[in-house]
Amino acid sequence: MEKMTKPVQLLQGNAACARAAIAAGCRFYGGYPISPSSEIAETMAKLLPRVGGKFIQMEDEIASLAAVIGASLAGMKAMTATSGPGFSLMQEHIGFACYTEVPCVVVDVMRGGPSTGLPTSPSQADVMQARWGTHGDHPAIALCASSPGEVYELTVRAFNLAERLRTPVILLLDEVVAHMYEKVDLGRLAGLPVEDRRKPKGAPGKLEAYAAGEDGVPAMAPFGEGYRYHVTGLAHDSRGYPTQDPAVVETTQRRLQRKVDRCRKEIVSYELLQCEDAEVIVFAYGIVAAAARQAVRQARQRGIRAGLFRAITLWPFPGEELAAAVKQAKRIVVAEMNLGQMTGEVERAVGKKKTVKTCLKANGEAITPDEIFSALQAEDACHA
Amino acid sequence: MLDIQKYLRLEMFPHMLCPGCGHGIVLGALLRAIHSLKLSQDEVVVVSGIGCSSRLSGYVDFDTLHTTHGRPLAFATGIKMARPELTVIVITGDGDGLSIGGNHLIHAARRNVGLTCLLLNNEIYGMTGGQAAPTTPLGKISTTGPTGPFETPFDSCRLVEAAGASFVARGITYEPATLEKLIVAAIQNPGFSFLEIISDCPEFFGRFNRMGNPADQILAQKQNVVDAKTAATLPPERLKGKMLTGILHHEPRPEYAASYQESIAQMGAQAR
Amino acid sequence: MDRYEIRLSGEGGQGLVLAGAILAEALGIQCGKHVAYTQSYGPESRGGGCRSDLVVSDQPIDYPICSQLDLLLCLTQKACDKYWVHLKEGGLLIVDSTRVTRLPSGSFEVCSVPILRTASVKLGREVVANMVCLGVIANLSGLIPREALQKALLERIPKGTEQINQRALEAGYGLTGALTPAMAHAPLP
Amino acid sequence: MESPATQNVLIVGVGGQGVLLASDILGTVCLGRGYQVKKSEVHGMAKRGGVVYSHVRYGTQVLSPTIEPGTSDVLLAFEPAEALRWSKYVKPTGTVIVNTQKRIPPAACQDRRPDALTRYPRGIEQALRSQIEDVRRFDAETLAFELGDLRMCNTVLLGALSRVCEFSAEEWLAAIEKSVKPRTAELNRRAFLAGRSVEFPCAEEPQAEELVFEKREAARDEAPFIEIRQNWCKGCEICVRVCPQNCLVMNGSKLAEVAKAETCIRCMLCEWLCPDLAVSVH
Amino acid sequence: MATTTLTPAKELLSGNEAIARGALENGIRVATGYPGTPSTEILETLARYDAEHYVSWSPNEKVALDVGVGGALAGSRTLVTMKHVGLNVAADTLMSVAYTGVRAALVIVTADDPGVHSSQNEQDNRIYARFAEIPLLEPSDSQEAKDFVQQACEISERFDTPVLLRSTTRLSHTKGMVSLGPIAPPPVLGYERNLAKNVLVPSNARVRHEKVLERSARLREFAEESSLNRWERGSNAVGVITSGMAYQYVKEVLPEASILKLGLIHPLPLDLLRKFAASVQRLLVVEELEPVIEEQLKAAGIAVEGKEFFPRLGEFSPERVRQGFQKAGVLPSPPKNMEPEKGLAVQENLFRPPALCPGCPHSVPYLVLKKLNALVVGDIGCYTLAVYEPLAAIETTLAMGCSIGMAVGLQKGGDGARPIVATIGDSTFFHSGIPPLIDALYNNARITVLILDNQTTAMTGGQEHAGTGKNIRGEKVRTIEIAKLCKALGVEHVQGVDPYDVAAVFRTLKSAINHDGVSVVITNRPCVVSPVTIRTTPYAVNGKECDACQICMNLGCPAIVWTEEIHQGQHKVTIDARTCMGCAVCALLCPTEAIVALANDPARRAV
Repeated sequence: MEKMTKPVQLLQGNAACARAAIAAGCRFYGGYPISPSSEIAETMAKLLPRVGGKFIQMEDEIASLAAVIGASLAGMKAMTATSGPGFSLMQEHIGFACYTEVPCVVVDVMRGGPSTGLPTSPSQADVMQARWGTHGDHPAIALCASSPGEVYELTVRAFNLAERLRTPVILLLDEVVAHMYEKVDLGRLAGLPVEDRRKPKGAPGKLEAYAAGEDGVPAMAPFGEGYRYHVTGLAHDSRGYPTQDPAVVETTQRRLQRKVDRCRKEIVSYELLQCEDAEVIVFAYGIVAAAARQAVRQARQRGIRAGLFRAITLWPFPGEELAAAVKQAKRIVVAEMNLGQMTGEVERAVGKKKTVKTCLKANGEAITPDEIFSALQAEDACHA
Repeated sequence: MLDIQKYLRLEMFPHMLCPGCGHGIVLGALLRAIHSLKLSQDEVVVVSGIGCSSRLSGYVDFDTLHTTHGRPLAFATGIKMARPELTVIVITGDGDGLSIGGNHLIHAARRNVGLTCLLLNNEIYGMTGGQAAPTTPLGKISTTGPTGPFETPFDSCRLVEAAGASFVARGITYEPATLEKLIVAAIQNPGFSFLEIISDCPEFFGRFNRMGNPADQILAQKQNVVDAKTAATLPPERLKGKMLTGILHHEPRPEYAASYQESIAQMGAQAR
Repeated sequence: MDRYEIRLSGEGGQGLVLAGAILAEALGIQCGKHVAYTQSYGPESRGGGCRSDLVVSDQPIDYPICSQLDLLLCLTQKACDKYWVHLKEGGLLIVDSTRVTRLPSGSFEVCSVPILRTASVKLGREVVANMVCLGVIANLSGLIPREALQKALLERIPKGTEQINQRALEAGYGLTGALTPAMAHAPLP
Repeated sequence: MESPATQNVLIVGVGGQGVLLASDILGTVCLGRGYQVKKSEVHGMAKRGGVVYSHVRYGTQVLSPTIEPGTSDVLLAFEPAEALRWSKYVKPTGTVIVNTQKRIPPAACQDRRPDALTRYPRGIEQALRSQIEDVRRFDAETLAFELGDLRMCNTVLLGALSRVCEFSAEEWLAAIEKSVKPRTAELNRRAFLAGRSVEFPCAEEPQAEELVFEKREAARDEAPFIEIRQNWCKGCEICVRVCPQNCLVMNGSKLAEVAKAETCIRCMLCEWLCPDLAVSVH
Repeated sequence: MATTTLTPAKELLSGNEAIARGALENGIRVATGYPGTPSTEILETLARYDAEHYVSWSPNEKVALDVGVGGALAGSRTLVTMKHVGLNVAADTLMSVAYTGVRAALVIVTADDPGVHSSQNEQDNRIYARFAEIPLLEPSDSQEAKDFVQQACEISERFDTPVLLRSTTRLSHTKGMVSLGPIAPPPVLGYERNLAKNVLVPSNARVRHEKVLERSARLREFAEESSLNRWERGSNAVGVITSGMAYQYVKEVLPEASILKLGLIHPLPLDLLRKFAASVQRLLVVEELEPVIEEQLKAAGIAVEGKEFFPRLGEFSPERVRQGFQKAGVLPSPPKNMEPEKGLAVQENLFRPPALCPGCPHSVPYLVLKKLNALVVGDIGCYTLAVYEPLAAIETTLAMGCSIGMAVGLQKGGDGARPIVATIGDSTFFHSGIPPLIDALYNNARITVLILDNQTTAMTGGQEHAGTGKNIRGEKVRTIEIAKLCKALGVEHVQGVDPYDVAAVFRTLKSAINHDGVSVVITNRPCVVSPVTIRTTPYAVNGKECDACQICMNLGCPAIVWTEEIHQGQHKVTIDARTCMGCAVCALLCPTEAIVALANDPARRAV
């Protein structure tokens, strides 16, 4: 308890995530061990009961997210954490949570893949899975941190967005960020605002559980408090009852999209480093952005007008913001620890007039500042 | 006399199950059981998976959760953990609960989390049109086992008992009053309660296997069962090929969510 | 101070992760520097190898991964063989004199000391070799004030083991007592 | 007017109780004495739960094989209601020996409606005593069961009969041995002797009760009302099939319909077994 | 029971046993018949004797008589037995064999059923004797029953005529003392070719009819002298002409009267009767059922009284005969009976109709047919009892083998509103079910024939038949398989079903009913009481679980009765373990776990 209250602490990324979750009001964690995310579960197992929360280790990732959704329906802020293979298993329930509008936070600590891949090595190859891993259409919100301190901040934000918009929010970390220790100023972060889901107004009665107002987000009643409503993964109407009426189905689909779209500005965040006059701008996120920052400094020292666009929100993709940031730049280097998953998004955002190069690495090692520096120098892409 | 309509979402009726589907009988028995336990509608949560049986959750006026295929127990575990005071009832089918959800079933049993799991076994995949299930008896026809499966079906009760459930029972839809009593006993058991209910699928299983109309099928149910108390007194040759019904195993042990809650209290923390 | 990279390497069970954490705590929290501390994980650690990396800087650290080591501690021959190439020009290699017998040569300084034997023979507990390491590193690198290290140590070790760990730390200082930080850069006899 | 020597014994019971074997044995006993014997019965329904009787007449000359009402010396009844049914055949000075174990025919319970008579009366003992003084009632079945086999009941009753007939125990036992399977001879011997040694009255006499056929009482005042929500019913036929009272039928639209509400006994099976929750019994 | 090994001088024999004994003592070599209460035990008794004679069950009475005629023509004394209605079946042969005559004796036993104890009517077969112009003998006790067989044989051979020997239920089933004689080995006269006598082409028949009338004349002469008719002199105030069992009642009730006891009922000894009439002041005929004697006497101009005092309906008894004499003023009227009304009410309410046995395999099919709203055409057999509540499924019962033909007619003439199901037993099917099934097929009827094959002739106590694989002596013989037979006839839809499997019976009957054409369903469970008792572990009711729904009671199983315990206004039930056969059908029907098998039979204890 003493440690929790010390303002500045040396914290591991995963531990920061757990601490932040509790600070954000998370009181339920359901998970299944998988490297390199396990310390989140371990920390939650230790800390949650101390604040009256519940930790449960489920039999697999599918069950984990199911339990999380169940707990959330019962009124608890809830999360799970996993890594690539487990994240794949969770996809169905991410879709379920989207469609049934159950707030929850899913942390994916990315590791080398595909398949079992490189369990203890970093990767960024789940970014598209975070967007398109489920079937069907629905909006996705995914945040990506590049340091333990930011893990803390984004975890809180993930909960806030989930609760505000009644939707699952994905927090993408990578092995390096998850495992590294940094000084984290808990004193400062304690002041981060915490949002809670909106409960229906008035006494329990017949609840039109999925009737939403202007913001497209229905008020959410916890189970067990007399509202007695139905939740189903089937296409449903505003009462929550299954329907196949095309008009009703379409209305719901559009509302789900709209409720996120209209908050896009609040959701999207990014960081710019010396972009104003940059000729070449690195697009990076997560741990790669840390290397990129060093590379940009190196480049500037060598007289290259380099800049960095660090995406913090990956989904919705900060396309407009990127386009604005690279307006004056000639070249964009997309650096990511995969074979170019975000490159397409970047190309789409910046338009055909810009040269988009890549600095890609998918072998389990982190991209180094030198590698990005080389890419900044070179006309051609650097495939590290 | 109980007017069952009190517990129904009337606007959802008539329900979507086929004529004579045994699942509707289970629904009635469940509601009567809840009524006889004097549970308020606000303290009951019904969770179901995917399949015909799992559609039942939509028809009852409680907090209801119709989840994904095979996973209702996991969802329910989250609910029970979050609110141990609620009566959480899980309705699943043989495919949902034993095939895709088999892992969740054994773990829920092992964990002894306080759920009442009603597994409606109609020996086939009904919703998808009559494919072989892990419970399809040897030699019975299905669309994916046109000559009958060669796989031995599960005895779900023995499976779940072995997995550590504190209450295991089996009922049949032809015995609605007995079924009601079994459901009551299952709900009263504080830990994980498993009740397999032999139900009928007239539309597929019955039709494929020439079992006559729904009324024929329901009458045929008792042919295959012996209640456990009687079975204990009968010689083995009379039990050949028979399934046991009634309470097959009841050994209460600490319930997971309550135990967890207690440990929280011991830490001096305040729950929720 | 600009970016300074430290790697502690050896094998599982030698306590190098904890040592790294104490070092990070001491530098980061006690000395107020920026630190980024990472460790090796998973099969690598079970396979025998163990590594913990620390980046220290007065400025915020852009990139948290070690690539050009200022200080490399190796408690096994295998670790030494694997990592010495990452040593920066003019860097410092500290090895255990009993386990590392084939020393690499390059434009760095090497310090070979009986860390493990000191722990097992002198202190009677081989598990405290990590604290001996910390003493050696603190003494030779001159990065960390003694008090900061002691405080960080108390912060991180299990209760009841303070005395033996403190003694081990002192032993580490003692092992290289003759060598001043300045001298550390001189080749040892 | 009839031959004073002719003795009449009427043995009555229910199919399956062994009435005919008992009368055979009595006939054999009489034959052994060199008496004329006639023994009359009607086969056919004997195994079908129906009434079984056997007239046994013996003496120096026997004409009619059947006994006239009011002239039987002994009525050996294997069942109380049968004793009552045949009691008018017994002389007022005659003897009734009756096994007290009832065989209530299902037909007596068939009418399940309120107000229906249960067609098996109470107060049989009293009614018998009002006609005949010497009524010897005892639980022959329990005695037989305790000896090891319920089916020995008829031999136990013969033992009781032997106390009012002129023949010696030896004569009876010889006839029994001739008539039964060798395997059961010893058991039959014991059963006979057990019946013979019963002293009357052998047990506490029941309270005097008026002979009465009870009316069934309705469980509730209002008549049952079966409601079928036709728009919920899918016509699976289960309710029609299970209704023990056949209240329900399938109508022209192949949906369940109430045909005979008045016969409903509120057993609830239709409601409980309706998969569509379309049936309510109020 | 009569035994063969020890033959004491006297034995207690029933009328039927006595007839059998008579047959043995008089060299009967061929004995055939079809089971029918109250005639059945005659052949059964004969079959138990280990002698040279041929005994057989035929599929029906006509076949039995045909066999008998053949036996007689072959030169063997022959006995053919049947119940009264059986003679209707055999009447075709009877009427003509009366013309051809016999070679060796042909004695036909007709066992009538006054009082309709176990039949569909109470016809008086004495009339057949007049109809066919053949002699009829009527014994009045077991001794006579035996003795009359001898007389019948002698008359038959002396007058070259078949002879009817009439019994009644009371005679057949009453045991009396019989003096036994030696058993004679049956002689064989040998066959004699005689086309003019044995081939009834019209030209021969006309001649034979003449011979019949000649024979009758000779028989009438014989009757006047025969010792079969006995004048018992008594008071001349009242003379009573009587026969058979009625004779015993008359003797019992009016011992002092003058009695002319007739043993030969046809032809009547009219001269003797005139003499008797003249000897008494008042002449009464006491005859059971039809006024056969009375009318002939009146026709002959003899003044008699009879049916105005003695009922035409039902069986006689001493009290009914007494009442007749009272009515006639021969005996003083009795004092008014005390409280007859109360007594009547008790009798009416003491309800114990015969029912299908516990474990009877017929129950479920009728339970099902009722639920299927079928128009069930019944036949003759145990299953006729399914007419009673609660099964109450059968809507017609007429005569042997009628069901299938009637079903065809009901379908052809009906509105098609209800499925038409003929239900017929295995023995009855062999008896006379096959030709109508052929009719149904031939004329493309849309009916279902449910053959309740319990592998015995159950109603009469478990006789073998063509489908059981055994003959009357219990020897293994060819089995006529009903299913194969039906298929061979061309029935396309033939299904077997286990009648204890309620669902299967529903399923099978429904599919049969839905078949467009003739469908046959055959049940496969044996009778549980005949010829052997099939009793497995009994079932019991766990009163705690019983919901008093009474669904089990719909089986009409005698083992299931109410208890005193009431649940929701209804009696809970219990099973009488003494009578339960363990068929388990009630347990299958029970919608709770209330009906359970008992591990140990409580009715029996280890001895």
